[in-house]
Amino acid sequence: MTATTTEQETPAASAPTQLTMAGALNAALRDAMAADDRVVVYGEDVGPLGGVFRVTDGLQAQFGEDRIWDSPLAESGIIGTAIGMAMYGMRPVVEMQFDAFSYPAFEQMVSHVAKMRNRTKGRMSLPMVVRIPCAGAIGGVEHHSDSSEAYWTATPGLTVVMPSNPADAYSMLREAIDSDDPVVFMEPKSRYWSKAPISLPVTTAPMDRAVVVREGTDVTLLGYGPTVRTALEAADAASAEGLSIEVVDLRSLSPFDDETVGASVRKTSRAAVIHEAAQFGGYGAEVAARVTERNFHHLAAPVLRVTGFDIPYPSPKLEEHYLPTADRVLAALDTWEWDD
Amino acid sequence: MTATTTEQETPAASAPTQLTMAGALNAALRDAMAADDRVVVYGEDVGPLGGVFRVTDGLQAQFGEDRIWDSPLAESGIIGTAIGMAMYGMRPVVEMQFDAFSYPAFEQMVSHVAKMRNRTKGRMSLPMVVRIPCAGAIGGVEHHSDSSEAYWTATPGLTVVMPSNPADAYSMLREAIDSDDPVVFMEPKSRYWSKAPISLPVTTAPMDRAVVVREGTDVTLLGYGPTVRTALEAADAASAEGLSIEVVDLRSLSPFDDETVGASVRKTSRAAVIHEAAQFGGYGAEVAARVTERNFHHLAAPVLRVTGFDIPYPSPKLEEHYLPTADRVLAALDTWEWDD
Amino acid sequence: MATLSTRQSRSFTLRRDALRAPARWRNIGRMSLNVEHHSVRTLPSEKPIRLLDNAGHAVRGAAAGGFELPELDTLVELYRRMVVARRFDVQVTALTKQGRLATYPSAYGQEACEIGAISAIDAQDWFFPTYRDSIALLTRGIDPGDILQSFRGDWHNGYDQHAHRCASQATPLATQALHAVGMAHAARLRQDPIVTMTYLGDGATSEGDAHEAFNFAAVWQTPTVFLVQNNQFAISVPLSRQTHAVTLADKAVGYGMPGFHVDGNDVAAMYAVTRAAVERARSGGGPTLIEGLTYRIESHTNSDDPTRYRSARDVEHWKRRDPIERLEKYLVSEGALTESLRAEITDAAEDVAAHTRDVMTTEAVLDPLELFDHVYARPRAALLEQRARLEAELADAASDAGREHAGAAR
Amino acid sequence: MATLSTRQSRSFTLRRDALRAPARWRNIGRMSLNVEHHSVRTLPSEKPIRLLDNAGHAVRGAAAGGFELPELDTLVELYRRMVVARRFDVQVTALTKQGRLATYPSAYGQEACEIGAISAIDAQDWFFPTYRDSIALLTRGIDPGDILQSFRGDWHNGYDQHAHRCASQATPLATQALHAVGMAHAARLRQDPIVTMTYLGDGATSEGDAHEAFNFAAVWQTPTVFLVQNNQFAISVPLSRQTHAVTLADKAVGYGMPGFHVDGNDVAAMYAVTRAAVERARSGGGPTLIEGLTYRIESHTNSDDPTRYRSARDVEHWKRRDPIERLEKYLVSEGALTESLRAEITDAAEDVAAHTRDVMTTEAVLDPLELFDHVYARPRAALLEQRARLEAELADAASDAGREHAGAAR
Ligand SMILES: Cc1ncc(C[n+]2csc(CCOP(=O)(O)OP(=O)(O)O)c2C)c(N)n1
Ligand SMILES: Cc1ncc(C[n+]2csc(CCOP(=O)(O)OP(=O)(O)O)c2C)c(N)n1
Ligand SMILES: [Mg+2]
Ligand SMILES: [Mg+2]
Repeated sequence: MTATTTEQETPAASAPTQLTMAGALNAALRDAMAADDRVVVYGEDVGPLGGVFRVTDGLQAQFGEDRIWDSPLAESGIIGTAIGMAMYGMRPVVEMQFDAFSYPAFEQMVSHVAKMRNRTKGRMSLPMVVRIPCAGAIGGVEHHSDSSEAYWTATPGLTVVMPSNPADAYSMLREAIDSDDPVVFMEPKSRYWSKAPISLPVTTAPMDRAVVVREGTDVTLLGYGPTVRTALEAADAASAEGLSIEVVDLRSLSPFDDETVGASVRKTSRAAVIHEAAQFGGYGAEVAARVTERNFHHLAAPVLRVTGFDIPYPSPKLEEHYLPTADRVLAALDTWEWDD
Repeated sequence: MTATTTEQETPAASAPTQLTMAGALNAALRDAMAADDRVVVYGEDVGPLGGVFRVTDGLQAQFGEDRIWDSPLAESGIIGTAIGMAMYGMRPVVEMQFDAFSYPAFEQMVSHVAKMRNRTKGRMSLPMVVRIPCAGAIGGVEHHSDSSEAYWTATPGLTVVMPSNPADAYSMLREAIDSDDPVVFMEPKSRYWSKAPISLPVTTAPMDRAVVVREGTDVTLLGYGPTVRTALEAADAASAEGLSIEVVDLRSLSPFDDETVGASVRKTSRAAVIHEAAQFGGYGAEVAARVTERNFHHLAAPVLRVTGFDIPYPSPKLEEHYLPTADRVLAALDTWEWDD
Repeated sequence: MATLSTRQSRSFTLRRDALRAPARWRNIGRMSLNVEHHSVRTLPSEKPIRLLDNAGHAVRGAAAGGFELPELDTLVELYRRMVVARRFDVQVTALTKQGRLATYPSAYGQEACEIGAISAIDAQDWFFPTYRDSIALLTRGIDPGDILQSFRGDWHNGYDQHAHRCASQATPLATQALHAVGMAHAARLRQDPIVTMTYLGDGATSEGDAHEAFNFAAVWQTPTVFLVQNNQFAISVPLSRQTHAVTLADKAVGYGMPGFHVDGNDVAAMYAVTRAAVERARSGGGPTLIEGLTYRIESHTNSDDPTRYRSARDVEHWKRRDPIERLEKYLVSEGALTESLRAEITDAAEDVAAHTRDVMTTEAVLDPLELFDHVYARPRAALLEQRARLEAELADAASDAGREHAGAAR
Repeated sequence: MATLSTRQSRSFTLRRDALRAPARWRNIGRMSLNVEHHSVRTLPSEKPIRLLDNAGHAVRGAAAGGFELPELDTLVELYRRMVVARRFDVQVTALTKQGRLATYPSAYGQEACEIGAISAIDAQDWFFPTYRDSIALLTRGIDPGDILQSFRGDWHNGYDQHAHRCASQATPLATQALHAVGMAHAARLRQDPIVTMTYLGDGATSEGDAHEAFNFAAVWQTPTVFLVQNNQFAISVPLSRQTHAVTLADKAVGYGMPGFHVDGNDVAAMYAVTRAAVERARSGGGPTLIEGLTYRIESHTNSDDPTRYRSARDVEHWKRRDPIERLEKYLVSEGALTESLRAEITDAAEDVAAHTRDVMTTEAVLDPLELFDHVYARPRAALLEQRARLEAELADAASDAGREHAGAAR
């Protein structure tokens, strides 16, 4: 549903077919590798296995081991060598298997990936993409459902994006690979198998723009990745009660599209941001803070955050109690004074 | 000045002497080691050298190598072994030499230090302290002036505190070492040599509380660590112009003292938070978001953030342009509509 | 079945063995933090140390690396443990296929490593396992239900670490090795003669934390035994993409510690070598790195598809090197495996399997509010607020359900 | 002085040497990603390889490790480079004491490592240095002013990496080693026969990234030369707290790559061994780990106080093992160091020192607005807003200053 809203037709597009987000990502990698032989893909299990989520399925068979291969099991090593490859002029696309397994690479990410271009006055840029299958809601055991976006968005120098649907997944990954800036490309695991009809190659809105995926007048819900669906569900439910909800898919977490979001919030005068990560210090804090800073006198109520609790992500049997749901979103809206 | 405001006299206190923050931290470590032989201290250069900031000066001579020693140069190793020590029942206090050099330990911090107690339903707690000489304004070359607090505060399970003055430094470090929760203890490097008259041992407000260090009626400035001084300078300058500024020293970054801050903001109806770190995704976002959420209808203006720019920390010759100053704070307050 | 752990402990006679360490270990330093310890700088044997060959014949001479075959009653006990462990493992894999567990990493085929090494530490020693080492925990006396709480998805860790002196099963690779080193060092500072043992996979040796753990252990001379279970795959990635070293035990050289390359499907060798390393560690001789060369017969976890990256022939090849069958052949040839003993062991194994089925087919009663109770020792106002909110939600849901139920009943 | 780099490049005759690699390297694999390479599993010599002893006599036989003394003109050129480097280093330390630099990590005493190794790579090769390796960058032809921009505090990195094929000087320890491996692998994928060389400190070998770099290089068989400059201290921490290995070169064994333990105060040995490693790497033979055993004569940086952790006697001991004096003795004994050559070298060194003083006593004109210009390739609205704010601030300050100045003038 969101796909069709953000999709823009391109001339060479094939007939639409149902594609999962994992399939769209796979197609994006395939097309990027075919289009530019500087694009190489590596990480843990991306070769013959095709990645633990099968996003790289079939690519090694097609492109060979010099273009896509399994690296030793060491995330700092993966990011560190990708830096060296990018310095040489390649465009490495590397995979961190889960958010929590990107942490060993934190130093390379923060001290080099984010800082190299600035350090060298732009003489050395790092055109690399770090793919992170992200967030939870897949019944994963500990360490398999973290949300790491706040770590990356707090780091100047990183571009951080998260698609919510197959068309964006394709379009944004192509754009990320073409970008001269390093991009943290976060893929919501729980949406990997969601489908949409797509004609490839598809070009949606630019990767740094938010998109209004549903129009409304009373409230703006800001979601990204897995919570765009949550927002849409809440909007559906609320419309039954006569509340008109606008839903914005942020898409780009860093930079933040102040323009699109601001326009929506100034129209509705109320906003809530939804994410899976814990609330305290989460990305929603930045969203709430900057939306408020820039639109304070248009706001009829505080920007709300509907998020995970301030606890480590729970075990599978309890995650349903942790995850923000459409019900929680609606309950949160109820806490506002609705006197106007 | 702030010291006397937060200090509470204890009966056994010695006569006040001028003490630097580094000296107060040294005394706290010394007293904690003397009081509890489970307290051990290690890290890079903490032994004969006494730490690159001399915070552990003389401790190895006094307590011997079995209580304080130089470890191999590996931060993940330091945190990882400290976890094992804490599991055994010791109370390790380890040093990360600078914020940026804690990043190699990020996985151990996020995936274990923060999660162990919850993982084990409280059966295994990790009473350990990770000291981080933090932030900038000391003319340090690249990687020596990062502000890492947003990474830690975004991580449920971590307690994060930052003293701004010698008395708090002593009192909070003692409390952190006594705590059964792991504590990230951040020490603003630029304040290491600031002095205050202190009678040791000193007990100031509990480590999880914010403290009003200067009373005022028109605006609340929220600072922590190095920016408490900035806030006080701004308050001094503003009082000359007839503006009455209240200054709150947050002290505890996680948890956040909603009560003290809320009371101040409801009184003044205006607030700004000041920090060195970049603004986007910084800790100030959480402060602004939660203060707004909880006090929206008391606010006459948006909560402002006066912070570093959204860029990597600059080289020494340019850092003055980056750091938030009292002037910038005052300029920010000027952006508010002051029609009341 | 609640007696499993006690029963296993009671029959645990292994410690009485006076295993002899190789001569080069005799001259060990005494435990003191300031003593200079001799650095070990010997290349591990390229051929894995082996005390029983695949046909179940005792191996002597150079191939045994100076180690001696454990006594027969020790081998019988190791056999019992392996059989029980395998039965448990097979049972859990079956339950996982039935959807009773969120995931389960099987150690089928790795029993010689898993059981040989864990049997070499004493009750006061600590074990730092990975997700793959459930059967070692079982052998250590932890109840199947407690081990499997995490894989069932109830809570991240289900057993009392202090009671069993077993850390939780680490998922972030190689991280637990540092915990083992830290605890060993703490104990040493306290003159508490415990040993810590940790298991790592071949893939995990590539992580920086493995290196840091080896190095800290060697520099601090901690009483730590590292067992690298080289099952030749890290999920789908074969050993050749993980290291260019001839053996993983070779890494020990770079830390100045002894390294042993052992046939990881020979439980006699695994037990003898790890036991010697434990004794060396306990008497102040510092850490040891042991590689057990074995094979992961099952898929990585239930969600894996090994047909994508290895051939059925390879798996068959390794099935013919089964660690249990090997020891069984030897015990039979020695006349140590009577029919009654066999029956007793089978019964014990079936008991464990039955108990595992029982606990895993009973749904645990979970309290969502507990999510907030263990994050911090010191209660936090914000968490109490969130807890109250969830409590209200649950109450609403319950009363909704109650109304619906009442409605339905009417 | 702008001719320093060209002059040095022109007189760079080292590459014409046909240095012979030890026999065990002859049979190297051809460059192809899918070829199986032979794993090297030889213990480095415990005694450091040495071609010139401290008295300046040539060393032959086993102690030379199969390497041959470079030709005389090579040694003269290495001598020249060391003398220039030392003069530069002493000059910068003096300037730092005068407050002209924010910090400066001196390599005084490490010239044989620094200059020997960097002289072994060719123009097309890439170098990945640390903060300590300014004199290697100088030798590589980078202008002192550009090298020192970062230490003066102007900008984080002051030279064009592509032009000199030198990465920026890494501060986060061991991180740059991975960059070197990554670039080498990329080049190899492109059939571009470059070699990457990286320097690490003894302390840095403890970091996880060092391990991951060694391992990736060995598994991928990248053309990378790792030089560990073992100057025996990591700030205040002595080698004995850093490793329990007999030599740091021993670590190579655990990665299946060749390791060499070299006298790091013997530039002849450093050059010969690194050059052989470079040739091996270039011809597809994979990475090499070389340890140069040396000593840091100066403090860690200007803000360090080495009297707290080491004795003056130790420093004196090592001063008597000066790498420049050693080579000088040999060259004199060979009659290769004429007075006119000496004078020429001294002049060159003084030129560099004078140029360094010049550039470091001229304040750079910095534009604070540039802070916003290089963070991203794709401009960001929020950064442009912040830039505009700073621009307004600066304009305000300038007009305030202008008013004050006008006032003062009146
Ligand atoms: C730091 C980290 N990175 C990635 C993973 C994902 N992962 C889980 S198991 C595994 C393979 C581990 O292989 P090995 O160490 O050989 O152990 P085995 O599973 O074979 O027992 C991977 C990549 C992880 N758990 N931790
Ligand atoms: C990851 C990291 N941790 C800590 C530091 C702080 N630090 C800078 S230099 C240094 C010592 C390094 O010693 P060594 O590797 O031997 O190099 P040397 O300075 O002797 O050349 C330390 C601890 C750092 N730069 N990076
Ligand atoms: Mg494995
Ligand atoms: Mg050193």
